[in-house]
Amino acid sequence: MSTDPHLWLRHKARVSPYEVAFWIAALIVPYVLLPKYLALASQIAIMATFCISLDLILGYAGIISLGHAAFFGIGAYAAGILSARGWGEPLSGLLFAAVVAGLAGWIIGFMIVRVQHLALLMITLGLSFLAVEVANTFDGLTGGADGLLGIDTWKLFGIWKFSIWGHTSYAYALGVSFLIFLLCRRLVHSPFGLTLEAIRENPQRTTAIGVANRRHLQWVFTLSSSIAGIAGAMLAQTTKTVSLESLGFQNSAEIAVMLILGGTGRLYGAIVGTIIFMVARDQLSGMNPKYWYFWIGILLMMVVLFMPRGILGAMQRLAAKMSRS
Amino acid sequence: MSQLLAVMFDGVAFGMLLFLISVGLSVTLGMMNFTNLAHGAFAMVGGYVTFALASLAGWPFLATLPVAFLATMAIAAVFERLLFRYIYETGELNQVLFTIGFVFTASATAAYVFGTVHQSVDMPAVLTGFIELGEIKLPSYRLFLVAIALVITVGVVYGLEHTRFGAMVRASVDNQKVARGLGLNVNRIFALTFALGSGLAGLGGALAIEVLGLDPSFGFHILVLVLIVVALGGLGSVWGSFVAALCLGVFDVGGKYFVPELGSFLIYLFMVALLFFRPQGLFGKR
Amino acid sequence: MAEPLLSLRGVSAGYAESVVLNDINLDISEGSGLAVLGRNGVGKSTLIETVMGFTRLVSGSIHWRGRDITRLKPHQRAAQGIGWIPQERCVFPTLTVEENLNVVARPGSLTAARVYEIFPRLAERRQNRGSQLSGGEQQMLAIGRTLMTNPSLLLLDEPLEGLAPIVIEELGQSIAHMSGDEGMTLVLVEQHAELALEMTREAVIIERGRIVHRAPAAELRADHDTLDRYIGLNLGE
Amino acid sequence: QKTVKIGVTNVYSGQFADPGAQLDAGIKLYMQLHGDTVAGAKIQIIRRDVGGIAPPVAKRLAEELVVRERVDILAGNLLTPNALAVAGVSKDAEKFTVVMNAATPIITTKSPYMVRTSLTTSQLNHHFGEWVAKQGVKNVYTMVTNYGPGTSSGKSFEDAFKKKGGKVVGADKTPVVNPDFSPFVQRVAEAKPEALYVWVPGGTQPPALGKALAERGVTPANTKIFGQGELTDDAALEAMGKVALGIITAYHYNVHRDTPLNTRFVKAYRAANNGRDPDIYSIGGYDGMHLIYEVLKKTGGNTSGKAMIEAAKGMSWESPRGMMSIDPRTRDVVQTVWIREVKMKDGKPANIIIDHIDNAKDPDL
Amino acid sequence: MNALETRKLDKSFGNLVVAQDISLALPAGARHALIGPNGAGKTTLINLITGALKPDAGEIFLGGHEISGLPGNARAKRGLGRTFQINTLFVSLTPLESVALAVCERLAVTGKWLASLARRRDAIDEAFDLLSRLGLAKDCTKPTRDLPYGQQRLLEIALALAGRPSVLLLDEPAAGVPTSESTALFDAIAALPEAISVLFIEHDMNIVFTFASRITVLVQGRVLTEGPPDEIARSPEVRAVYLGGAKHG
Ligand SMILES: Nc1ncnc2c1ncn2[C@@H]1O[C@H](COP(=O)(O)OP(=O)(O)OP(=O)(O)O)[C@@H](O)[C@H]1O
Ligand SMILES: Nc1ncnc2c1ncn2[C@@H]1O[C@H](COP(=O)(O)OP(=O)(O)OP(=O)(O)O)[C@@H](O)[C@H]1O
Ligand SMILES: [Mg+2]
Ligand SMILES: [Mg+2]
Repeated sequence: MSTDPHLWLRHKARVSPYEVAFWIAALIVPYVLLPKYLALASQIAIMATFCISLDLILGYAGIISLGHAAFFGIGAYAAGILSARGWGEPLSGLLFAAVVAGLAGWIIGFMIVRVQHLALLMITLGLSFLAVEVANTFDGLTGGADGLLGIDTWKLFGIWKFSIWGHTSYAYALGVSFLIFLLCRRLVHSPFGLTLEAIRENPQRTTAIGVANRRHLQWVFTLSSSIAGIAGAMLAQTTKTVSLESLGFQNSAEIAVMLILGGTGRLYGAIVGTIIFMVARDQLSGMNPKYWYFWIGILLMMVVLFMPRGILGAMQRLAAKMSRS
Repeated sequence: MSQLLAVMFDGVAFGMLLFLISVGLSVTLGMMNFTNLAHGAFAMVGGYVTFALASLAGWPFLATLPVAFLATMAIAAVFERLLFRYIYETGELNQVLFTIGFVFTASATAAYVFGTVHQSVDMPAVLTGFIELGEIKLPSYRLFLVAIALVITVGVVYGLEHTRFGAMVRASVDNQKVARGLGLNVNRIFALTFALGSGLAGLGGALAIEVLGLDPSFGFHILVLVLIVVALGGLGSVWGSFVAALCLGVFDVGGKYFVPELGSFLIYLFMVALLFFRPQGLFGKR
Repeated sequence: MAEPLLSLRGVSAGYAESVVLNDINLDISEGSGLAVLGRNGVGKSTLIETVMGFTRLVSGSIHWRGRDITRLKPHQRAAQGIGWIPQERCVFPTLTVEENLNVVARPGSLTAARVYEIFPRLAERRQNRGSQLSGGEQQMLAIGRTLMTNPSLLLLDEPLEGLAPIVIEELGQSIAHMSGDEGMTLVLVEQHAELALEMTREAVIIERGRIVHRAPAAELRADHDTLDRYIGLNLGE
Repeated sequence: QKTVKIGVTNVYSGQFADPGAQLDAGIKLYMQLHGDTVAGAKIQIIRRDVGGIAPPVAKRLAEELVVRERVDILAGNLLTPNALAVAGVSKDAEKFTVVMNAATPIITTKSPYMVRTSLTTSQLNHHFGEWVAKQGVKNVYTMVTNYGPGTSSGKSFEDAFKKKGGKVVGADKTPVVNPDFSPFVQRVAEAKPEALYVWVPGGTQPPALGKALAERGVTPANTKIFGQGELTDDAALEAMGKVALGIITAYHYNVHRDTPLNTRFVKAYRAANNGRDPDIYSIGGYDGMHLIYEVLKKTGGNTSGKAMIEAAKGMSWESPRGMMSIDPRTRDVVQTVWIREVKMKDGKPANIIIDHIDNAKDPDL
Repeated sequence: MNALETRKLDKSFGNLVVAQDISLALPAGARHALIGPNGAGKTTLINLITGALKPDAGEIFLGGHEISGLPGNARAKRGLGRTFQINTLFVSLTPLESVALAVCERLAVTGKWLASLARRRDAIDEAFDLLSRLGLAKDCTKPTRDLPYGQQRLLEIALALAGRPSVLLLDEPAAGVPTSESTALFDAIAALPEAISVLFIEHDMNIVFTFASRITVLVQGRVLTEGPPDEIARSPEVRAVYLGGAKHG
């Protein structure tokens, strides 16, 4: 076994050929092989981005949240309202959403970093319910329960229209997701990323070596909220809809399910989980619109029983086994 | 004055309903530390047992209640042996995923068997209407809920929490490996506790039909409420859940009465504020 | 010779992917005491955990009073009379001292009162939760808790760590009393070879998962060369 | 033979599964009674589950129905936010689209190819408000669910009522998820208003509210109670018992209305659905299919959005609910608003029609 | 000026007094042992000094500056290093990562989220050196939870040393480390730069009397006595409450 520490660490952070292949496939497969699935593909890319934002705080920093959709929704409303009020340029809309959601995350962060475990879970959940109620109350701004009306997304770079064929949407969603993924990938292999994992493992010890736990946690929470906001904004822009439910519990719970399904703390788990969940739902509910969730339930239970570290965890184990034998 | 009393009583009664639907969870999640989002599914099972017996087979409502408890317990015991026991040690995230999957499946099954329609059951005459105490009218069914809740609290708190068995459950949760190594039959302890908690869930579900109705999404429906109760009560303390449910009921009903504009915010505001200052809940042991 | 209380025959065991113990053969007769010595990480705890049934047994078998217990679950082994004190104490943090003791109690001469006699400190802290004890108190509780199961065989994995000298002395006497007068059998894993050898009659030394030396305790105590070689005790100084 | 594909985006799972199932049963029944061929084309339904209020999903499913399944017509649309999302697709893809339930007025303005066969909230409540004022009621306390349909119904009612000289003496909004109405009812009981107007969504809430009203003694005996039809559906009536006598509601469909067409419809519906009665969702789906069939007959099977919407405009027919038509200008539903009072019939409380407002349109469109 | 000083620290849990009027002074370069019966309040004292617990009264000075009001991590940043009596490690990280993290924190780069850890050669080299010195190099890329207990104890110390503290608080560092290696361990500690002050808790009297230049005896939250080793060893009081028979004399 090699104990050259540099080699080992570099090996851990290297770009594997599988990764390259994955992203090339993500670009090519929908356009070339499955053009009729572009709408689904763009929503998968968007939700995967959202899922990655949750992985940052849950998988790496250990902040369990059942209310992350609040930030997704805030981003969606930010971009949506901006557009409904007359500024439909998508990229600046994203930026605006990122700032608004990030700011919200930073403020909520003061609270989040002070609690753990079940209390954390319930506080995040409670906050997201409150977010829904606030949005419902300010229906002049948000459109209330009917959803926000009048979103109009301008052409991307002034050239490509967001049409129902989904070509632009997918390129846009994939491009933004990829950039965000790169950013997160850098983050998790940085000293900051390692610190987050250490805080998750043992906050007592990180304090003893001088780490300001709360500052780090609040920062990653802010960043993660901002990314969730970007994902929400993308969904608002590509579907031209925003509703209260985007902020709500079900959305939060679903994204958590996708993350755990794929496997936490490895970024690709978020992506794989999202793909599998959304494709399974699309296919199953297409086949059986009334009882499809029976099979989703079976899928979730099977994954826990047979792949306790998520689908990606199981794949890694398998790959490790094969490479050894 | 009498109005205030009536509102207070409503709050207490609502709190007791909350307690009844969550007491099972304060056993499985609170005592066993098993993140059991399937609690609502077992509550739904109990609800449908009562519905099937009362509305389809014509049993009197009261007679269905013990059956709802026992049948749910039996079903839970079977699933525990088949499935749940494998995930006690897999971490809370896996438990979340698994139990959500279970609720999905249970809910689809219920929709298939009983249809999506909202079901209700006929109440016996003694439980409809109200009892008049001076100027206040106390609805009979609510009085009944309060009474049952008190019985269950006493039973569970003294039968489970402060006994050696209760300590065994907590010991097994604290450290399964060591508990086994010291001779505790952790599997059996967990199976029993899980079945008991689920049975209580079933009973709660049966009792809740009258107020909340029953349909295949019942399991998701009550989830948030019951989680709030258990979190506020504190893990490991059934008594805590009782107090939390009571406070929540009174606070929520009273709040809606005095400041109805905040109606839908109240429960969440209360929870967020309380947990922020007391993260372990009112009587949390973990 | 009488049937051994516990015997390990050709035992190889380990964890998920690694095999730590190799072909261990060991007989422990009733009423005796065995010291298990060795450096860090040679597999002493693994040996104890294998007796309890926590590791993955690759080959070999384990017998208790002549019966094959290889397939028994840990709690069944404990019920047979094997008492285990884990190395990392692991008291139940949410239980009070009293509950920690009573929760595993089995009938026998060792009762909570007796444990409080051995460790008066615990009696004072009776209502404290496990998590609110000092390190040494946790160690006492871990020992006391296992005694409450009234075992015939006591597996002690570095039990003296973190105890004040005066407590060690008293505990040593109590253990000597139990193994002498009450016929309890001891397996003692210790870093403090000297102490361990005082409390036991026989000793084995483990090195990389194998038993590399066995001798009567008294003999080994005098055999500074062997101790030096395997454990690195410079007793000569 | 040509097939005409109808893509139905509906809700089949979750909290709204039941109304979704009823709507779907309406669609099925129509096809069962009228065959699956029309104008020489075979009708094929492709169902998609939105799973709840989820406009992004509704929109994607509608897009996929158009792009992947190449449907000719979009239908279903149980919930307003979903219907609004589908409207965008309807407009872009130029597909004839039928809103079979969602009731917020503006929906049909969002796509020129959209028609509605259910109701609009203001259609019922505006006319109801005027009617109540006309009965000489002077002041009313309102209590509505705090979300879109509730608040907009309440507002239509209040506006019309106030315009006719009535006064609103109190207004409460109840949370959407509301297991306990008692504090709100207690407030009403103390205010002792002349009349109470309530709006709650169908399902578990009407019986719960009914019980709370009965328990607090807020009954027509001392307070006139008005509401939209859900309030006195059969389950709620059963829960309230005799105390419901005298509650007055406005609705566009009455299961127990005694006309040959309705009787036949109800009988067939029960036969097909385990004895279950049809409700407003069923009738929305049923009439939606009727409209599609008639339009196809008129266009001779031409499914272009333009041809179909032109054919639909002004179409009128007798439905089990009564006479109804499609307003040629707004493409929205025009129908009779029935005013019903709970009275004893065959020894049981039932909704008995006491008045009606014909050709009621949405006042705002 | 003392490297570390406490003045009249008080702390109780309910009615259990665990620290009362504790005033302690460590000059620069001190090798100071803290002994006392189980439950005397030794660990509590360390927790008070590091900020893991809040004292009911009293002050703490580090290098002459009051640190009583600072949070734990700020005290660590000012040069207060510690180990824990009961392993407090990052069990799913590797020793290499754990120590590298501690070094990074000292270099104030743990906030850098766009930099690559693998490129911090300085931190990695330093971490690896430290691990090698403590004999942990071989398994430093295994998850910590798979290491035997003794090695985990050594990692505790590595983590404390990585911060290059000016005052080092060791809570039974040698517990679970065999006598041979614990000697080596203390040799390593003894070999630390003169300027570093060490306060250590230890029940093994061989070690205490070999390495301590001064000893404080704590009993029931109070300082029973303080003095040089030979004086303590002779004290009949200390014998009665702590040392017991003549064994470790
Ligand atoms: N849970 C585990 N999974 C994998 N390997 C393990 C596990 N526990 C221990 N090991 C490995 O097994 C070997 C023996 O460990 P063991 O704990 O038995 O040593 P020990 O002799 O008790 O050491 P110590 O004196 O430090 O307690 C070590 O190499 C260790 O890395
Ligand atoms: N959170 C707490 N609540 C109540 N009592 C506590 C708490 N923490 C510690 N104690 C008690 O305080 C006393 C002092 O504990 P401390 O850990 O400081 O002892 P110590 O001197 O380090 O002993 P040891 O040598 O056994 O480690 C103990 O009796 C312990 O039971
Ligand atoms: Mg060991
Ligand atoms: Mg200590």
